[in-house]
Amino acid sequence: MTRELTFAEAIHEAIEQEMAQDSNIFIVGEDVQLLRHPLFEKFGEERVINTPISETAFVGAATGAAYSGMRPIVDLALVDFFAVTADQIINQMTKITYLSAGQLTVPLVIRAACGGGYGDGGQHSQALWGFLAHIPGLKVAIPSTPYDAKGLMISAIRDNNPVVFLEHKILADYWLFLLGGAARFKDAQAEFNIPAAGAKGPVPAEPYTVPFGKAEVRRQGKDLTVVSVGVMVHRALAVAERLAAEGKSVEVIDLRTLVPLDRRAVIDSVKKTRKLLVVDEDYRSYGLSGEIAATVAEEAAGSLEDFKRVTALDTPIPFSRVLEKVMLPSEGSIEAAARRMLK
Amino acid sequence: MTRELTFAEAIHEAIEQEMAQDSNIFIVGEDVQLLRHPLFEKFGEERVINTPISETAFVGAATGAAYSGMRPIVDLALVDFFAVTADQIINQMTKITYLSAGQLTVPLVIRAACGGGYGDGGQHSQALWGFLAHIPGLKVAIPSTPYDAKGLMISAIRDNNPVVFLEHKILADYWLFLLGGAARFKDAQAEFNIPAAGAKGPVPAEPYTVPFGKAEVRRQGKDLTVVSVGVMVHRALAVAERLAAEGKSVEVIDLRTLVPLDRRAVIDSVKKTRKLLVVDEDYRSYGLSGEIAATVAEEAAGSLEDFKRVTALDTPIPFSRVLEKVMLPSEGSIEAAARRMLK
Amino acid sequence: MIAKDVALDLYRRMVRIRIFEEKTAEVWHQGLISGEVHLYVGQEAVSAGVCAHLRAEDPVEADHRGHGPLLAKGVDMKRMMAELLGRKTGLCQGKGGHMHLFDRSLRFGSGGIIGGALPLALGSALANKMRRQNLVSVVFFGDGAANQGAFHESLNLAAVWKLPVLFVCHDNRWAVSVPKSYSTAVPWNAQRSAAYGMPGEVVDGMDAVAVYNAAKPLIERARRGEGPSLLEATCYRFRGHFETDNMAYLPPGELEEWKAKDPIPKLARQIVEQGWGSNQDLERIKAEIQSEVAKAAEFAESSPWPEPELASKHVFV
Amino acid sequence: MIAKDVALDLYRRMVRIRIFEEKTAEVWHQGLISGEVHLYVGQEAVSAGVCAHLRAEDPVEADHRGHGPLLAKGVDMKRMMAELLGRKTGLCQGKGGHMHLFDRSLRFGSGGIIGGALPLALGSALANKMRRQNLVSVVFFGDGAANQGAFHESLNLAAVWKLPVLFVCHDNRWAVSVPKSYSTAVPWNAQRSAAYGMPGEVVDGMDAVAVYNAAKPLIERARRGEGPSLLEATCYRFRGHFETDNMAYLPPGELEEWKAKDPIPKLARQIVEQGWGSNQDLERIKAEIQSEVAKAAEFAESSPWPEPELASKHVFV
Ligand SMILES: Cc1ncc(C[n+]2csc(CCOP(=O)(O)OP(=O)(O)O)c2C)c(N)n1
Ligand SMILES: Cc1ncc(C[n+]2csc(CCOP(=O)(O)OP(=O)(O)O)c2C)c(N)n1
Ligand SMILES: [Mg+2]
Ligand SMILES: [Mg+2]
Repeated sequence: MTRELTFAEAIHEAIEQEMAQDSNIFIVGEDVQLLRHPLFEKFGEERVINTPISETAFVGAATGAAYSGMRPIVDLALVDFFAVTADQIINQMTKITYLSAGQLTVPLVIRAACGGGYGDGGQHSQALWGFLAHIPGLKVAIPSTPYDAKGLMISAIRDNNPVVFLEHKILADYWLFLLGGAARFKDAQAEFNIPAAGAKGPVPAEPYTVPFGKAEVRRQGKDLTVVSVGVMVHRALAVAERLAAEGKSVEVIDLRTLVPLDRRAVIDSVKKTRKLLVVDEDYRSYGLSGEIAATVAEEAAGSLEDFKRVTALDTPIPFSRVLEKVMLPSEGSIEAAARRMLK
Repeated sequence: MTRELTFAEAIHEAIEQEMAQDSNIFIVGEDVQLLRHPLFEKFGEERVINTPISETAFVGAATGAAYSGMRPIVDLALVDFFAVTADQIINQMTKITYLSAGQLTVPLVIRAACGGGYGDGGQHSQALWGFLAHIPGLKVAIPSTPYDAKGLMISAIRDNNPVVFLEHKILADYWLFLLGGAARFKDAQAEFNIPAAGAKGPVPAEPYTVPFGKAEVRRQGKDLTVVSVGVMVHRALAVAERLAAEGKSVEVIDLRTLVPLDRRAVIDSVKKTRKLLVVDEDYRSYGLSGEIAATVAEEAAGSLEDFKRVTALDTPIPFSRVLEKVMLPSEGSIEAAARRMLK
Repeated sequence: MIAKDVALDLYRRMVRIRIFEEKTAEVWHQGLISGEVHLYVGQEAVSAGVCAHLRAEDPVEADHRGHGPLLAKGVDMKRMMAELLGRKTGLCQGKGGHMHLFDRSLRFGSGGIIGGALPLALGSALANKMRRQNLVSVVFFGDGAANQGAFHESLNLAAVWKLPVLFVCHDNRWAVSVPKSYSTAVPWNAQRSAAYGMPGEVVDGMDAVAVYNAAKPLIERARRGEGPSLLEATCYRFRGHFETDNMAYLPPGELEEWKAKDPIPKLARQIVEQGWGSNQDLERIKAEIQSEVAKAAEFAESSPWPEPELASKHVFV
Repeated sequence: MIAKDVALDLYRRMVRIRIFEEKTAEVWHQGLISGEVHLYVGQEAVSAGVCAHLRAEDPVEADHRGHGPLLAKGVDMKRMMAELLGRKTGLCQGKGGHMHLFDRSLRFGSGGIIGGALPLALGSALANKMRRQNLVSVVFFGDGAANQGAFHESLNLAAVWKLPVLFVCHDNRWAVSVPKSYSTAVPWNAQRSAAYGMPGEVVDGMDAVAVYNAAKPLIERARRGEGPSLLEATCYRFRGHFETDNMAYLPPGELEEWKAKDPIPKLARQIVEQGWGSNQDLERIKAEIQSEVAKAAEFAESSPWPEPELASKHVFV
């Protein structure tokens, strides 16, 4: 049975269903008894555990619990806060399985909200998946629809390795209400350009998984390949729609996970279209757009005629929304780049 | 007047000369009164300041001192320890100038040793420049010769922005003695495959700068472009030498700084050779090799016939030297890749 | 006991914060300020009582709830409000916003990462110490921040280096929805100062005069080069964590109980009782500030947006 | 007072560490171990006195100086020495090495980032608490680690969650070349336990019996579910920070002064005086361990290297 759920409801359902059938799963983080109140009501304070603002301690504790037989879901609130606990993620959590030669495993999910577009300033709107995907031993999932949100979260919870699950604030409505004050606006959807298909969509009631490392072709096309992830997938689709009206055929690939990365999907598409545009909300250099370029160059250098990237600038994120719009990718900047490539 | 100095002596001379003529420069970090003993002797404890093992506190303190008029050099010992102070680097140090719209500036150098190849294990041998170069507002310098070490350090100290200066342990002899126990080995140079031209070389006595964002073509060639940084530049040169004997002409580019990145130098070379091999000691994915691929794809997609990368694997660094040799790039793996490309 | 002019100065500083913050809330709800705002209403006595001792050159660092310290330090409200609205005329030309307020002329900075400001305060103090300037750095943070590693490292290092720093902890009992009583293993963070061999005091942060008197010796001590100390001020955020906080997690009656201790009427009563001023005097102060705030809001709302090119400036200088 | 068998057990644990470490030094200087080694010689009484109370299922985390705790917990020396030599037969098949020793059968782990192990110890304790197993997690770290933010966050969280953890601080006076007296704002880290409302004690870490007696109630307390505590043991690293440390920074005489307190002869004297055992008994123990260590070294040196394919295994499972 499939119903329409919001992006946030889909994630909630995934966690609730998994927690109900595996008592080793617990949630730990700041304010989780508030943010995850229905889960707190259902599973109690033993399994939905509030913490002090001590990310190093509770992320490390989750790692230790994971290799001691539990399956923690760490609620990091915003991905920006990864920096205060970076050592526990970069040097502990993701190295222990390897350095112990598989003696210890770390089945753990880090859940964090990411992304900008609502004017929250430089330390609360970052994407940062370029950092996370560069860490060996860490999987990175970034859903763009409610269906994927549930399926990827269940895959993340069932995975026996550390997984970062990033939910974009433009898709997870409760974040826009809490941090963006969405309720203030008569038309919040317009105010934040919320993509309908990302914020709400059909989700099967029963548990299911969306496999890691399997990109989704959101739109078929033959003239240009656009590769993206998260909210920007919807921005790209909107642009493709507009260009289709002019007879231009744009293929849009949603990576869904950065680690593992579905290199094959990107390569096959580029072999067909010979043109590649990467749209990335993270900082431009030394990140996702580069890895996609390298992937194609390694396997299909010959077939790549044109490559561009529309990304966040290599600058911190400015507060003023007029500047934020310039700093982050937008339908405008994506369309401009696509048009140049389709000339 | 130019003398032969070791890599470490060159860095020391740069700092000593700059400290002598700018009393705002000071050094702060763990064990600096030991590690930088000659500077401690000369400038005293007011300007060579030991710290507790509190990287978050002293890196943040250095940032605060920098925008309060001082010019700190933070001695982080090993770049691996960046993770415990990542927030101070990612969210504070490198954002303050931008978010304050230039009201505050942060003239600061982070000096850190990096790199493996001496069997020191997973938390003490990392390169990590892929992370650092992904941070907007941070410059990244990685010298490969004593000449560049002095010139880049002086540029770093005189820069009005945060700069990370990475000295590779294979080049900075004192690190190999301290951490690798080089003194134990009859032939330390062979034990660690220390590149002569990197460990010791001609250095002018007077202060001079090596500009940021200006790559150096270490060897001219026409059949293949190899782009690298740090110790791997020397590995690439050794391979190029060998291949030259067979009439194969390999161009070797030493980037010297990752931020700013001399994209022009890479593009021009690839337009000539049409083949690009990136050699990177950092983790493979979402890092340097990708950024180089994107740079070429953006500006010269048409002229790139073949692209490969020889990098550290996407795994933590194993301790056993037989495994470390497999995990890190080596002359063997570089040569194999180059030969495939030159077929 | 304090002098008349001090009392009136404290009153003025508190009213400045209160009226500015109420206006900020109004403007935020109109949708003119994007993102979060964490208002200082209820905590005014803390910033007023501490900043009354500071010189313009004394550096101050604050957290996400930083409007109070900045206003108490005497910021130009026009440029502050313009920054909150993301305008070109703002303190940071709109690039910083509510959580990143920087005013070089006041040596003021703030940030949104909990605990992130403490190490920075050590830096300005270290610079001032090296330059033999007897200035004092003050850093304001919350009870929640006292459980971040940065708190521990910073207090220890400030003590080891004997830096002129005053650590001011707003003990407003909550970190978003998590009570201090749950997250902190000891009743008072001031007790933790013993772990760093520095003085630590708890003061009633709803009483401006008490804060003023408690901060005085600690700041003077730092100015004399005798090192850092920790001041913990009990207070309360009347408007909740941020403007979207429904405060459903609060125990019944707690908010009302604290609102009854409102520091502004309290000081007003003292002033009138002590004969330091009349109700008319106080009304005059309020009126002055009301118009200052109104002008600031007008200025901000009528200010231009930053030009798009600004987005790529100031990454490197 | 303690029982005879306890005394002999402590003696055996200490001698195991001492002889193993001396062999490790020898092998390291021969160039058979790559990178750094941080040896435990001089600190034996601390691990021996604490681990004597532990069960195999009690989790232990250690830092870069982790040989002592692992040996005291009863590791198979063969596999440990093989790991130090980077061989396939090692605890981690050569992937971990000296600073990353993991032994699942003993629930032991170690790492090289200062302070990094403390949060991990909370995790095993949390898991055990959730599963109602009355096990105790012990984490060993140095005086230098006590100035890392992770120390503060971990002690506070362990107290808030009332976790069964014993925090054991090796106070060996030095963090590489930086003296504790310079880096730590208070004389004793044990005092800091007051900042977390947990018991904190200082014990003579050169006296195995003293450590044993001091650890006993703290571990029993944790096992009863009464929460964490901090034990600070004064001790000294006779061989310096690592094998390349010339110790030039030491005050003259300090090393000799501490060597005079060597915990092994000290316990030997007690044993003989108390009539718990004769010198011959002690010599026999030494001889047994000497041959165990010799066999371990032989085993390690004659073990195969890991196959190259192993480099890319175990990233994900
Ligand atoms: C490192 C970090 N973790 C979490 C957050 C999210 N956050 C913002 S404010 C806040 C509560 C802070 O509480 P406190 O320090 O007591 O200040 P108050 O809001 O009570 O004034 C939290 C958890 C953050 N900004 N930074
Ligand atoms: C976060 C971090 N900073 C710095 C280092 C480098 N380092 C290795 S051991 C050490 C000294 C540790 O001192 P202590 O904790 O007292 O342990 P001890 O060596 O005295 O046993 C330092 C600074 C590190 N490994 N990790
Ligand atoms: Mg609070
Ligand atoms: Mg020590």
